[in-house]
Amino acid sequence: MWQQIISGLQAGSWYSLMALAIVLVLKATDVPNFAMAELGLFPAFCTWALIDGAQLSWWVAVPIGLLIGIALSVVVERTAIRPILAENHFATVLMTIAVFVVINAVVQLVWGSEPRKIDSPFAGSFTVAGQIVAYEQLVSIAAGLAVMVGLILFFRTPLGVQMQAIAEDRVTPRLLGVSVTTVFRTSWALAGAIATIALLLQGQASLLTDQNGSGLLIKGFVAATLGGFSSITGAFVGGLALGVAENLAGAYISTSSKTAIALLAIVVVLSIKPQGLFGRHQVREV
Amino acid sequence: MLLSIRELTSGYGRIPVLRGVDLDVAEGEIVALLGVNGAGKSTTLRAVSGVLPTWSGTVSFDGTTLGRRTPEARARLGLGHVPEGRGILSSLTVRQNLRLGATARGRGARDVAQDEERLLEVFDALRDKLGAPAGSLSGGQQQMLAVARALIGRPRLVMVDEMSFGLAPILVTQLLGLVARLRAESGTAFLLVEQHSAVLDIADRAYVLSGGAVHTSGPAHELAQSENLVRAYLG
Amino acid sequence: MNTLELSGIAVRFGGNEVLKGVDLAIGPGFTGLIGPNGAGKTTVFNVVTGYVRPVEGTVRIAGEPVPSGRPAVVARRGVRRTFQTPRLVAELTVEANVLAGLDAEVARGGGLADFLGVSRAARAARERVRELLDAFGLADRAAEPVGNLPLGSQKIVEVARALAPRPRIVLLDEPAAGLSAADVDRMVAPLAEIGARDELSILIIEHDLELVSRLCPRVAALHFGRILADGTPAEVVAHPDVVKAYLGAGVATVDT
Amino acid sequence: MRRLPLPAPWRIAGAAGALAAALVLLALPGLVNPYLLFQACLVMVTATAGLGLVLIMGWSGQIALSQAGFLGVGAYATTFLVGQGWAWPVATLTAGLVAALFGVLIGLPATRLRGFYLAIATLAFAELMIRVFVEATPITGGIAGTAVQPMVLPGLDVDGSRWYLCLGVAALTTAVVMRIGRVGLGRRLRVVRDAEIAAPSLGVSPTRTKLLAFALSAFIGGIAGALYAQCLSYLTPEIFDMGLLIEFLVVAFLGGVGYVAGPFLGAVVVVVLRDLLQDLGSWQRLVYGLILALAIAFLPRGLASLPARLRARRPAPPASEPPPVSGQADLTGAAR
Amino acid sequence: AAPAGGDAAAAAVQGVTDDTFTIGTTLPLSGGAATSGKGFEAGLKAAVKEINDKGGLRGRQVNLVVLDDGFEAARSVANIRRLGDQEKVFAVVSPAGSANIPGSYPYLAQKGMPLFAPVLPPDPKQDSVFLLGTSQRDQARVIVDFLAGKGVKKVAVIGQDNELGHAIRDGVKEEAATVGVEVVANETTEPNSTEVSSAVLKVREAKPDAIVLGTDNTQSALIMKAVDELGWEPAIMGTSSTVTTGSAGTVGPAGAAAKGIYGTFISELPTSESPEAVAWRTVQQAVAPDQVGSAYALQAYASTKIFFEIVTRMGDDLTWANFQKTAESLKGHESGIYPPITFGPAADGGHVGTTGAKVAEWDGSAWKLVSEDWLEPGKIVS
Ligand SMILES: Nc1ncnc2c1ncn2[C@@H]1O[C@H](COP(=O)(O)OP(=O)(O)OP(=O)(O)O)[C@@H](O)[C@H]1O
Ligand SMILES: Nc1ncnc2c1ncn2[C@@H]1O[C@H](COP(=O)(O)OP(=O)(O)OP(=O)(O)O)[C@@H](O)[C@H]1O
Ligand SMILES: [Mg+2]
Ligand SMILES: [Mg+2]
Repeated sequence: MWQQIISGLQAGSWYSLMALAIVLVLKATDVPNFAMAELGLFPAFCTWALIDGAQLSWWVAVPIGLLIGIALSVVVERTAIRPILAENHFATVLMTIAVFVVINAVVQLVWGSEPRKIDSPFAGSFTVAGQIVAYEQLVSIAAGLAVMVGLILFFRTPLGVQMQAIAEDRVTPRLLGVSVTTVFRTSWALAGAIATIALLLQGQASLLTDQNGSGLLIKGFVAATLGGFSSITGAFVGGLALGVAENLAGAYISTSSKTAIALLAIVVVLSIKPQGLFGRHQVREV
Repeated sequence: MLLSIRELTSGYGRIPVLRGVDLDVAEGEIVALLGVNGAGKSTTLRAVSGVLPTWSGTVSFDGTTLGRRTPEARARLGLGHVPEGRGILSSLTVRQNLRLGATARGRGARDVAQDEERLLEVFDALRDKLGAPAGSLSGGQQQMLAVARALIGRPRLVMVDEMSFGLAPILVTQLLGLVARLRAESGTAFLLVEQHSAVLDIADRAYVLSGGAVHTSGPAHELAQSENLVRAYLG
Repeated sequence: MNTLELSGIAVRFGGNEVLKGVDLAIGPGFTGLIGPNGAGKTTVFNVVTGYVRPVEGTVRIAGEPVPSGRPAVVARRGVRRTFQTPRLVAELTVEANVLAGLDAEVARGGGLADFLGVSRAARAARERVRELLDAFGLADRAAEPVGNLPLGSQKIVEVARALAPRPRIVLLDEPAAGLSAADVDRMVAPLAEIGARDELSILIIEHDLELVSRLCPRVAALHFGRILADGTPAEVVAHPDVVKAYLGAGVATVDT
Repeated sequence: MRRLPLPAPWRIAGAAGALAAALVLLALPGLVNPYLLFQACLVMVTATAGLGLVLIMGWSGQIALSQAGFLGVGAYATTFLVGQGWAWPVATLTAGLVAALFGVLIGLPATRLRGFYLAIATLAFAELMIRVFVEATPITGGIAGTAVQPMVLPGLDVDGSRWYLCLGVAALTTAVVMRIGRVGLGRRLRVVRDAEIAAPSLGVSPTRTKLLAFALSAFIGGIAGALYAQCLSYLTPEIFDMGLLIEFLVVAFLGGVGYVAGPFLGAVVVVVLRDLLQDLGSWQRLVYGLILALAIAFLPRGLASLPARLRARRPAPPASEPPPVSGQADLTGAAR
Repeated sequence: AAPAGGDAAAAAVQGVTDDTFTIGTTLPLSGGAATSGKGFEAGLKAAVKEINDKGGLRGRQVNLVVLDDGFEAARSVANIRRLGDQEKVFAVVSPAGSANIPGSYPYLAQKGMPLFAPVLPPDPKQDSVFLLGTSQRDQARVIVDFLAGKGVKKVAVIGQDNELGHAIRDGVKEEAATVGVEVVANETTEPNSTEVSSAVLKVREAKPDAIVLGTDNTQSALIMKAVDELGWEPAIMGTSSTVTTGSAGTVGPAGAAAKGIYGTFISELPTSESPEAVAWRTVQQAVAPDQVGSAYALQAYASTKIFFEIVTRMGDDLTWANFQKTAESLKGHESGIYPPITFGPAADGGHVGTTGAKVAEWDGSAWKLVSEDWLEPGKIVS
């Protein structure tokens, strides 16, 4: 069982990271970003190309990959999202779907559909109490934790508060001097970096394919929901819970229904706590 | 002139609302903007703060022509706007709302804390609620928060859209007193859209807007004498 | 006879006791409810209309207790309200927004009949709406999306929507806030007339004391969740606690 | 769709145009090859499913990502019932009702959930439905799938029958949905969307209205599913996965949520685009994505908003960032 | 140009003119299965180039229409209709996407147009459908026979939750029962997911001697890696669709973890030195050099060549009826790439071309044949 929990935590931390990226964009721009995972997929492939093709060291390639992730997100935000942000939500959602299609198509055109292996310095494993733990697993979980703590601190800063303000109302904060440009750019840049981390971790622990994004995206959304969309801690815990729940469901009930069971669990959680596990209660409206 | 509006036209989508508004606010002046519903008062403020585009005409603030500057750029120049409907960010706490107001001028944390303290002396009802989500405040409390939030940024001109909206008489008196005091202490100018007659007690001058253009203007005490005007526009 | 009776209503939000035993009974005609900001006036409305469940006390409509926390049930018993900030459908026309006040009745008259265009209730509803829009001077903007109207007019639309189904009890939450004197008149005159004609019991929260004394023969003042004074406008306004907590120095400007 | 009153000559031209379009549609089997006719059927089916989305997402503001699941329910149920010897129309209506029942079932949590929470719950439902399709082998044939018996109208061949069925159902659904938009129910849906708080004070129960919206859109989805089965001839659970859902979202959003014409425009564009882009080989997905992005950039409210947009051309320069428009369903209501 | 021939029967023929002959296919060129789609496309193109360079199909230049279906059911159904009604091809050759293909059977039956060598659906027993390439189920049976021959007593299956996984699972179950091997675990993974650990961990608890894979290339590689990381060493074996196709789709990314795994080949190895395979590599090199190692390409090439062979044998009667007749006359046809092909209709209808497979082992750098002969299911080899 511990073995299942450990690998559940590993997958869960990828879900968590994706959920954090989603929540970040949502908190600032109020956009459910269907392209979030692809924004990490492309830089992850670039990183692979740098390591495998250009023979760069992992330690050099990954920072470059992160920069590419940031740049890509910023460009997408500026060119595709911001011009239509004033319109209704449906337009922005559809735009993120379009961006998803475009990036995925580019990845397929450039790299094809074959799975790729990212060579990371964290190969190998050790044994504790009869359980085999891969270093890769520790790296994933630690990275998730670090990003979560970083974001919690970030949201306490004035810029973090401005982000939440803009998410709620796109006009009033501007009257107070909040720059939407800065807020949007920062949040997308951060989210792009986080998504890149998620895809890289997943890619190097398993394999990198052009399909990795879509699977992770759904899990990220589910994790964010489970945790209560507005909460950073919630998104993180939601991801871990989802990963572990899936694996345990696979172990004890049936591997063919593990996602179904995890989803059922979510429906149940939401029926009891409509704001997710960590969601704040709706404030008065009347 | 701190704010000077010339021949301003603007509107929503394709629908024109302002048809050439001329209006001035001098440094340290309190100006009242009156008019029936739909006269275009809120629209004027929105065009000045940049929420609505200027179709034609000019708006200049402290000698700078505002043109197509963004609302946040205008706010940084020292132009405050408490919008109609208050614009309280209900998911943030009362304190976060308040401090957000300090964004515009980028002032030091100590200054902001001092100002916060001073404002809380006036808006005492907010003190207990600083940590609460702003959405849980009563209507009047939200109004106080909106005004306080604009003032904490120490703007040079504050435009307030219906400050007395939903406030108990005692608070209206207090707030108008505060406006007069702030002007006296720090030379802040005010452009007040009001329905409440007491506004003419503290205003230097007043404009009456009608059908998207200025209908009458003059010193506030003179307009206050006009029985008809007060009956028509003020409660 | 009293159409609406509140007895011993207490409300708590978290640790915050917002209403501490409110007793209030109103009959046909206008009754004013005043009080400082945060006194709990809106909360009283919320309790009556079922939006907030009191921890103690009962609400009776025409002598019958109403279940708490069931706003739709209360509405069907003939209670309508407006909101401190208008809650309209911006995209729908003025006419459709007022019609929405009658949709529950139209639905009761048969959804299928309405769908097929043969509903008598639906026809009557359109008739009634036209009448109301005329009365409130909104007829010329009837076909415009309500979101295009200035806030003041939106408030009037909301009042019309509340009156549409000829309710027994109407609760108006600061209907005149933000209205210029001329617009107040535009709203108040038809309101007074319809109120009298339909024998409505109208409870009105308002900070505009001039308006309150004009409309309401009786006023209750709420302070910190308790009824502080209850009587004619003159009596209430003269009450020293009301002066202290609510009116302040500005009291002189109120003529009674 | 709201219409400004048109001057008389325009009206006549409009009516003539509509009549001509109707005639072309009726005569379509004689005008195009069977493949194009088949594509036209797909357009009608997709648009019909999209009409369900107009109702639930556009009007009632509920983000329901379960439409693909409802299609599956309708498709499998009809196929199964026809296999049991039921007449096709009866089977289809029953399948619609079954889908509506599922709609109410998934609508139940919806009465408590908002925004994203609802989206995810409904998505979970759609995934669970796929599980059910896989497991319910006696009815669905499981993973291996099940063949669909073609419905043939008297005097017509298979292709012609399919077309008239799809066309007829799409037309009927359009009429019904348009009518709903104009009567009390349409208003109630929008009240629940934009002023949910106020709804109960008007005697309108948000719960019941939402459930009704779910039931109706699921019913429409179920019927669309029965027709989709006719197009596909063979059903496997994978057909009703995320991909189909995304397709519906694209069709609905691209066409313009809230416009009855929206799903039709969206469906035509998506189906035709796919067909035209075939020549581009492996570049087609990229081009498809780019075209989609450009379409949204220029017509953010959907293709159906084009006439309104042309009418609304105004001389004044646009604001650098105009304030957001209210009155649209809030996808992230829960976040606030 | 006018349709070939002059009599009434020939008037129904489509896709054939005096100097051209048109065939078409639908493939997943985008989406999750694009690797296979691209491989098939390359192989088809190679066969077409080869025949056109030799002067065409009995003097007619062959046109190939390739449509992308993104591995989506509705698109694949639409594509086959487009090929039949708009592109007017003579036949659909070597399309991929087993789960999507059955949606076209009623259409094909009604029209009579041949569907030649679709990728490994179960036998539909349709007059116009010709299966080529040993089915997943038969391959799974060969696998169990092979493992039993090696002394394996307990096997486990990890299969995807789709047609592929189910076909292999069924084959294993069927054969295990007859040869007395116990199926100790049967776990499922989700298509397009990289999460395989829970299935692997669960299978390990059952302590099988061997694992049979019913998963796509990526997941198969992931499973090999996961097993390797646990320091566990069961025999691992998969089919053409799970481990042995793709240029390096499975064994490449699995790296060292793939060493020692077994797989079935339904055609000769892409590296085979048989003259036909050498010929393929030459033309493939000219058409799409990156696909020279792909078994997908080799299979599509071989299928298309056999299709051309049948058409050549048809003589001047280029009707669909004659196509069926000529195809059915193939008995033990040696293609040099596939096992002997017999399309003769079985008693209950249907055209299954081949049933055998070869077993190979990955030695860390290349596939090495373990069996030189084609192994038929139902025969234990030792
Ligand atoms: N968002 C909008 N879209 C279209 N028209 C609008 C919009 N907001 C206001 N208007 C129109 O602009 C005109 C002026 O409105 P404005 O809000 O400026 O009036 P106001 O003087 O502030 O009135 P009030 O006292 O009610 O606040 C009105 O006729 C109104 O219908
Ligand atoms: N849902 C809630 N959660 C927490 N506190 C609440 C809630 N609703 C009301 N309150 C608190 O209850 C008190 C009374 O609120 P209420 O809205 O009834 O005041 P009011 O008399 O209507 O004031 P105003 O004149 O400003 O509208 C306020 O302090 C408010 O903050
Ligand atoms: Mg205004
Ligand atoms: Mg109140």
